[in-house]
Amino acid sequence: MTTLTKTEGERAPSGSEAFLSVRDLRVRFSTEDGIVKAVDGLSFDVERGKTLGIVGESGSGKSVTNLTVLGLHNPKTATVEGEIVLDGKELVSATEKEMEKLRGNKVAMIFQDPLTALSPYYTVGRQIAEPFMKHTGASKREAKARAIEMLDKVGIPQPAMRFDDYPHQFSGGMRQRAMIAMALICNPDLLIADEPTTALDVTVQAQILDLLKDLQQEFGSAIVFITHDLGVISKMADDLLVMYSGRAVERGSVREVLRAPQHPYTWGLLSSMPRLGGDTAQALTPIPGSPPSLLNPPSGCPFHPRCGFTSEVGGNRCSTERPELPEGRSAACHLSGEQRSTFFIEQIKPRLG
Amino acid sequence: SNDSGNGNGKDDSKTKEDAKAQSKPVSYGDVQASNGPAEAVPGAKTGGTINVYQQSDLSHMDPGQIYVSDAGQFANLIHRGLTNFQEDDKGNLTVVGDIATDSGKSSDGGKTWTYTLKDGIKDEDGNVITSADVRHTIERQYSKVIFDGPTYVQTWLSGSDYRKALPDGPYKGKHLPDSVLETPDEKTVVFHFKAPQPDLPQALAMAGYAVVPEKQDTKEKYDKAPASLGPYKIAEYKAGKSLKLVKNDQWDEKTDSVRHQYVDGYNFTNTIDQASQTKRLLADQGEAKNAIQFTDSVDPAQLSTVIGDASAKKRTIQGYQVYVWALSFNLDSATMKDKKIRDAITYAIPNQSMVQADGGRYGGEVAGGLLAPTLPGFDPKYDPFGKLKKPNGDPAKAKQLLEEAGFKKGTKLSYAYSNTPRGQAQMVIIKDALNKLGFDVQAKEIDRATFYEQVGKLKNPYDLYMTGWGQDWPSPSTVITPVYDGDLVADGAPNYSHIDDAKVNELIKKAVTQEPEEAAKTWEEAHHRIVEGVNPSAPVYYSKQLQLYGSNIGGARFSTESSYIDINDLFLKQP
Amino acid sequence: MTSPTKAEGSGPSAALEPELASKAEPAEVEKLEGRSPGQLMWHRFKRDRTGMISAAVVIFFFAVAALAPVISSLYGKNPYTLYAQEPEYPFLLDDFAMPTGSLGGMSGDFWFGVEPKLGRDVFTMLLYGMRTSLYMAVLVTLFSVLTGVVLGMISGYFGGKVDYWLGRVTDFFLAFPQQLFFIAFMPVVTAMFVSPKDETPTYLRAVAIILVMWFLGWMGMARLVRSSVLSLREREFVEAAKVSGASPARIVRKEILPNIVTPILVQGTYMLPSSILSIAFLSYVGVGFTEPTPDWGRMFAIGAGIYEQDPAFMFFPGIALVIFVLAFNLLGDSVRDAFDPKTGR
Amino acid sequence: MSDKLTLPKPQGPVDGARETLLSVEGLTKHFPIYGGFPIKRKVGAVQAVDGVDLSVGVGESVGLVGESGCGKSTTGRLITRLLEPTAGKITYAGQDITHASRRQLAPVRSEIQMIFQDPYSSLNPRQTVGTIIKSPMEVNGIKPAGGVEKRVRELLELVGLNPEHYNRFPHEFSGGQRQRIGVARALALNPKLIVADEPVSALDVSIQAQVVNLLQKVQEEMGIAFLFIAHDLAIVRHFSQRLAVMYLGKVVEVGDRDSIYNRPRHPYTHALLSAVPEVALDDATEDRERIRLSGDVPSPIHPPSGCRFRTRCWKAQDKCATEEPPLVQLSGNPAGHLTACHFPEEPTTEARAEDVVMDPALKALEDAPTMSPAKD
Amino acid sequence: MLQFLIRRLSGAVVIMFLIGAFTFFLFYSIPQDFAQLACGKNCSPENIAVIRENLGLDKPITTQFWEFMMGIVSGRDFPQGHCAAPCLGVSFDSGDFVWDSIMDRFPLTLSLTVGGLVIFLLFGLGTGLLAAWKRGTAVDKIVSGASMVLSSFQIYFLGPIVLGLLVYQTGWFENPKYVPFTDNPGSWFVGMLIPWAVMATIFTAQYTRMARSTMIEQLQEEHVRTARAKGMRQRYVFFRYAWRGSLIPIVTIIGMDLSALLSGAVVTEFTFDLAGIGRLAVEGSLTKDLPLTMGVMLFGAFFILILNIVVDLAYAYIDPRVRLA
Ligand SMILES: Nc1ncnc2c1ncn2[C@@H]1O[C@H](COP(=O)(O)OP(=O)(O)OP(=O)(O)O)[C@@H](O)[C@H]1O
Ligand SMILES: Nc1ncnc2c1ncn2[C@@H]1O[C@H](COP(=O)(O)OP(=O)(O)OP(=O)(O)O)[C@@H](O)[C@H]1O
Ligand SMILES: [Mg+2]
Ligand SMILES: [Mg+2]
Repeated sequence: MTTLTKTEGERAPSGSEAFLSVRDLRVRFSTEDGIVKAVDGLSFDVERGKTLGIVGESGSGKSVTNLTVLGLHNPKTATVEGEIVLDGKELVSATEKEMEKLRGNKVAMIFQDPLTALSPYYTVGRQIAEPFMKHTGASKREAKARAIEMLDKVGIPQPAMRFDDYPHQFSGGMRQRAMIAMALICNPDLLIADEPTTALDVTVQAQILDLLKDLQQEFGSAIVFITHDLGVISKMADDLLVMYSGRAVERGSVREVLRAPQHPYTWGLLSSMPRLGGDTAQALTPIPGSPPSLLNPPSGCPFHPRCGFTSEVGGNRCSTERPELPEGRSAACHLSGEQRSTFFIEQIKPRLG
Repeated sequence: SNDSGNGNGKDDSKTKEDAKAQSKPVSYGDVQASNGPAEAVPGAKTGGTINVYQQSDLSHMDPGQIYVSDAGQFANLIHRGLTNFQEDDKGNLTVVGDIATDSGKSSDGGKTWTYTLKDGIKDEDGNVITSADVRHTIERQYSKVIFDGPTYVQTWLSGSDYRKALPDGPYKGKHLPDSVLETPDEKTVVFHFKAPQPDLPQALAMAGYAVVPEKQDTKEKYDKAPASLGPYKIAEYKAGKSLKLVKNDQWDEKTDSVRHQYVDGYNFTNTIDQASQTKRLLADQGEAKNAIQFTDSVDPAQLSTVIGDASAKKRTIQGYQVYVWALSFNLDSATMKDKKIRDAITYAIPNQSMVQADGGRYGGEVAGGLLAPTLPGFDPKYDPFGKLKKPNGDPAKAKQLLEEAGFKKGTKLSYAYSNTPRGQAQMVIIKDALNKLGFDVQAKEIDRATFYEQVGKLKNPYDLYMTGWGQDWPSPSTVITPVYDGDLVADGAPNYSHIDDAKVNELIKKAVTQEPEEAAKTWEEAHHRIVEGVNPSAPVYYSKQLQLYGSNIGGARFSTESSYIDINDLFLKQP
Repeated sequence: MTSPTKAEGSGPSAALEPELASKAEPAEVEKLEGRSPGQLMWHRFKRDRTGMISAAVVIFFFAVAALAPVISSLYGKNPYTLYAQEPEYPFLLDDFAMPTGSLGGMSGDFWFGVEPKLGRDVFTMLLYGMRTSLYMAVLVTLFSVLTGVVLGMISGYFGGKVDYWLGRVTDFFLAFPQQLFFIAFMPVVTAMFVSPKDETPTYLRAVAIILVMWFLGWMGMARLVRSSVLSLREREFVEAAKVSGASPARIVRKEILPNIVTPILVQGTYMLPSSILSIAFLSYVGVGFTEPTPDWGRMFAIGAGIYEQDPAFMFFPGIALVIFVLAFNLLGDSVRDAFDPKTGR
Repeated sequence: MSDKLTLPKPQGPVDGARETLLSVEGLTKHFPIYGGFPIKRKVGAVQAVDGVDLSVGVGESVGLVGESGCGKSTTGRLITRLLEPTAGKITYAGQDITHASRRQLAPVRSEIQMIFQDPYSSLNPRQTVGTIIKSPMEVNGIKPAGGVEKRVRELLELVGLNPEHYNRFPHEFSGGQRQRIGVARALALNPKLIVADEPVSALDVSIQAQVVNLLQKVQEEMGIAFLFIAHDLAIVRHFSQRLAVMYLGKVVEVGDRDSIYNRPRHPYTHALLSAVPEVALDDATEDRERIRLSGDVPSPIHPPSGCRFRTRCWKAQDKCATEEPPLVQLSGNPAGHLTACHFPEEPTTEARAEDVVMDPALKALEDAPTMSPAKD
Repeated sequence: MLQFLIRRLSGAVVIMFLIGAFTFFLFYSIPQDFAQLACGKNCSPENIAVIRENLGLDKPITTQFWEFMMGIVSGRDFPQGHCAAPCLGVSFDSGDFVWDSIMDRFPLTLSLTVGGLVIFLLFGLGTGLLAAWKRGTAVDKIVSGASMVLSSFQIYFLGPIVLGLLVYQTGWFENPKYVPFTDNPGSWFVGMLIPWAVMATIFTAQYTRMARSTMIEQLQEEHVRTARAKGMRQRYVFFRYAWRGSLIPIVTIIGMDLSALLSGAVVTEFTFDLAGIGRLAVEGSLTKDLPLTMGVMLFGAFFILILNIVVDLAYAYIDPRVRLA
């Protein structure tokens, strides 16, 4: 794990350094049943050459956040507030034209399900070459050459021949590689990978992760990596953001968050996870209860209905007051810092084995 | 002919006059009258093309196959026979020689008829027509090629199984013996009949006996591409769609005492239904100004507009059609056997409503008898059932008659009707009227294509049906004989009521051999006997014709002979 | 790994919000209990004003049709009497057999005027005509839907040879030029069922029309159902039923059928107005109902001929039909929208 | 395949006294491929499962892992008789059910149940939870004391759902809850064996944990045997006492949990284990081997000759192409640990001197900047 | 591909044969005498016999059917002359070769269809796409509303009204008529304009609704989102990615409409007094003209089947996942 140690201790998000900086992002969908606050005051930064991992329960707003960065939400149903600054440029207020220039060029995205995310109607080659032509003005032939090069790079055998294949002629792993090739063809400065390996099995997943890391090294791109799999995160990411109910509840470097998590939700995540070397006799400890409604989120700390530590906080603070997430390594919790480390060390850590 | 006519009409005042003109007897013309050219139409100009609106294609173009009116009207433009009808501006008809020099000379008490051909008669390719062509024309009617046309002359010559006399027609080199049909020289044709045939000149004037030149005869194919002798010839024909006629330069006006060649040609469009024809002619825009209705009439629904619009009304021609609509009783049915019941029904029919269903006062006129106003000797006052006084029927009288007959309420009556809008409307009326008398009317709709086939069956299961019949030429013989002669009751024959009355049969036998004057009296007697003595079918209405033509059409008039627009005198005011 | 949210979205009637709400507030469970997909749909539908209005119009039409005898007896006329021949109404029709007076003879006695030629009452003709049209269409639609559903399900569920042959049968029926077939064979079919002696009873005519339209009407539905079943039978709940030992009949009935109700319903709502139009078309070309059965199609046919002389006669059936078809189409769209949470409005 | 060397019924010696509940011998499923002209005929076959031997003891949980498409689900479906085996024999409780018809199967039906992968698609969206759970009872004519409804409510409670949920529809539940409904349905018939086909792979970690705990609970409390199919090795390890590793329609290695995870012998098992991403919770350096295979599993239509793994194996030799390795107990392995390999790996998962990286693209990338010597 | 074609075409032949047989025997299943129908005013038994022989009705039904079917393959000889290979017999009523009659009418039907198709595709898809592009806006609402209302109209309602307004009342247009394109393209165009317009109005509405809804559906597809994520222009995404996906349902409907129209736009033809295939069919069946009815039926079935195959080919072309089998 080459890059893991480097960032330690120097975690200091500041607008100047960050390549992508999201501030107080709020995304709301108006639906027939009411307003869904899919993202509710989220801030984070990503630096060049670094990977930010985002984990969180299903429906916690991970995908929406990243679609919003690319401006891919539907403006008719979604309202976006806050600030997204990419390399000094504000994106929330950017026009569609400006966004078109960025997408696929400076910022690229890898989607979760490569079968539905690739158009079935056009050849893989064409779909890969398109953004290159569009953003660099390259000719068809140049684009094709470049696309073949990219296919080769992501490990598709005989790329020149596979160029003219359709997505359905590719296996799952190959499709995902094609998606990656498509995302990387313009050497994007920011790569957003939304659960890129969920559809794949472990051996292929491992190949893809290695590939991404190596490509990042080569181009120095920033990566935002979304996943449910903490194992994958620990391999991929430098920094980690834990989301719950549209908000970030914990932030820090991967090492910090995974080894010394401070938020009860993160504890819950970690203890839910079976480990290869773990004790098989011991039952897993899932987080009790179900995810909150985004239509009608719980008052105060959104996690409080499922949290085992509310009684440790004085008064009704957990159910009335929303905990803030300070800058830097932090967690949005009413428990005090000491409380958190003691609880973790005394109650949680032993269970993690 | 069977139902190929549709109702239409005209002003009442004019009807009487028409009836007078249309019921005058025919006279036979001499050489003088038969010589061309025909009398010029005042103000006629030459040039231009007339558009003809038709709702369906002509059934036949081979003259041998032509029997119905639309094709007959058409035949006058391209075909010529031995004789033809000449009509003066008062509607008086004269039979004149067409390609023959006169209307025919009879000898041997009317059993032998001799015709001499005019000089200069050529077909469209310039071949001179000879007596051999006339013989060919008659003989080909014996072959299987011909099955639709009139059979009068053949039957008169060779009897009712005439086909046996010459099974292959002239096509295998055989001919009728000279004792039957003789062509002593190139110009002379002699017919030898077994009985006197005073009507021959009129029969020969039918399109069915127009000449088919031997050289041109293509048998079955001739029906699609006949050769012309008349003023026009076929330039282009699209079956079911359109027909283009152009001038036939081989036609010589000096040989023709009836036809003109004013316009350069005719364009038939055979896909325009009556409603559209009427709308187009009413609107009188563009090409419709040069257009005529040919054998169709004004759409009944639009009569009010046509009559109400003075400028349109000026562009109409009107007259009686040859059809009489009658409610035929199936005399073989048990219920219908009782004359009192037939009379009761006849009294009860609301004739006026029946007319309403076919265009109202302008579509027809309540009928007193079974002979049309177009026949010689028509008596407008003849009204044995009091229909003229009580056009909507006399239910009281009907009920009384039924009582006398010991009628049981709820007796089933099966009424067959053709499934057309008119048929349905009339069915509603008749059902309504008869149900009120206490009948249980079973209205049986018959597909319009098969209506006459079904009711023409001898063993048909129906009690009543509306039928129409029209003359072939202005003689009661062409009505009373086929429709009311008991000897001619057969499957498919037009004696729809199956009347077989000894007295009627006898009168018919007498009349057909009589000279026209006497015959007329015999026919009248037969007519009265049929209506009053037997009552095989209740007279319902005479149908009337109202046709519309474009504002640029000149010379339009009603033809007594065809009961359509007179096709011979038309020209374009501004060619 | 598919995230549950995603899987949810792919379901036909998934409603995310109540689910989440219920989880967050267990206290609300009672309130939300038993909120079936039907109820959800109803909820959605109730909020759709167009849908509600069109539903009201459609119901109105059906109610009027059902109550036609009552209405006409209150109104005091019927569609069969030739009023022009009744002594009370001597001047209904003029010399041309057209209604006297303006607007097709509209009057206090004859609200929508009188019919040309025969002088019947247009208002009651329209009412009774609606019966013919609507009831026939409902029956035709019902039969076609049933046949289509049954054959489609058999074809889709059993696949293989069954599917192949049913597919060919479908092709066969599909390959008939529909309009031509109607015209050519309506008389034939009628003739096949009636002895030539009897009056063809109206019900037989109706049966013939229904039969022909049924035979030529089920294929679309069969195809639709087949394709839905093809994808449904791969769903795991079908395997789950098989594992529990359920028979194919039970699986088709209990597991698959409830899932294709939506497309069937939607397709059905599209079929109904088109059946009405087809029936009207049959009468229009003269092979459907005959006099004196009141029928919209024939009113159209007559009306189209005289729309200049008597526009009212075309107007009433025309407008009634347009309104009904429009309302029904809108209703169909609304039903689909209500069933499908994906369509954003 | 040589029967003598194979031990087809490696009776679980874990508990010593465990009887065999289900045993499968030479189980084969070939899906025919049709083509040809003008008459369609069979032109080939997807050899989805090709001679699998497996056994499950009473109350035992056997894990089945392997790459995507290797035939795990097909095996599961064959055992539950959703598919008709092409060859082989399935014996359940001493009874041959290989080709039993639906009716013949009826008595056994209730004893073998299945839990499906996708918690959404395995529940009929148009049925209420109650209907879903009681359906199997209706089908099998089971009338529990106290009525069906009472039993359903008990089951709901057992799987940790609120009995009030009886009248709700699947879409009103979260993924974890839905999977519980699936479990309740499987339990409704008091089965002795449950085939669980990737029951948790669609769920996110915390929910996954809920479901695994639930399964473990029912297994322990009700003594139900499991065939647990998954590709997450950590979960399988957590849940199953014994484990079979499949590759391209064949079982390549089978054995006890500990012996497979700690002393794997087959190269493919090594590759699988090395690919599992693990959360590094402490600073201990990565001490596991790193193996990266290239490409995808070969097509099951034309599987490689001999050893099926040889095309992606770094140890392959000529012999592998000609001779199919039998599934045998290798020397040094505990009883019940069988491996099908001619050239087995060392029984350890320790990091090796050189990573095995067979993916050319990866290799190229890694070679370029870091020059890490990954050769083979 | 070739295999697919051969298989489907041979299937089509079988279906045509079955339809022919069905039509033929259904026609004979009711008691009616074609010879008597065909004979006119003087139906003497002799004449009927002649007609019966002329029409070949004296032969057994199966022979008649066989000869008819063989005529399609190898032609037949009639008194009128030789009827070349796709011989559909001779009309009972007019005595014309049915094939010739059909070919004579077909140019009109084709003009009507193609012209109408062009108009309603252009307008229908155009407005549909516009509505989808501007979905939710006033434009969308107007377009959808109008199309909904228009699609509820019928040709036999709209046709007379349009004719009345544009032709009879104002005289702005000539009556619709067919002039062969080869004769005079100008008059051809002018003559067909009103039928096209009326036909297109009703069809357009259907296509508008269709195009709009499938496009909106497609725009929600994930691969369309991917295309946007690549920075492709919105128009490009709309017309390449979403459009391509909408094609399948659209092509399906086009295929159905096209085959229906080619096998005879009965109502349109009657409304505008045009003589096309539809009119021919109606004439044939009203006059119980068996060969004509058979011919037109088979001709129509031919289009339906061929277009089905074409549509399937189009599927494979549009969507590479579709395999032809
Ligand atoms: N277009 C939309 N309209 C309404 N609600 C939406 C829309 N898109 C997303 N949401 C809601 O926003 C919330 C966040 O969704 P998001 O896709 O970001 O979750 P996620 O964290 O990516 O979950 P997963 O891990 O399952 O992918 C969800 O509750 C979702 O239902
Ligand atoms: N009905 C079928 N017809 C043809 N081939 C099939 C069928 N079902 C499965 N297969 C093929 O059999 C092989 C094994 O499939 P199976 O579903 O058993 O794999 P799996 O191990 O469960 O994979 P996964 O982990 O992706 O679920 C695959 O190549 C698959 O394509
Ligand atoms: Mg997501
Ligand atoms: Mg599987």
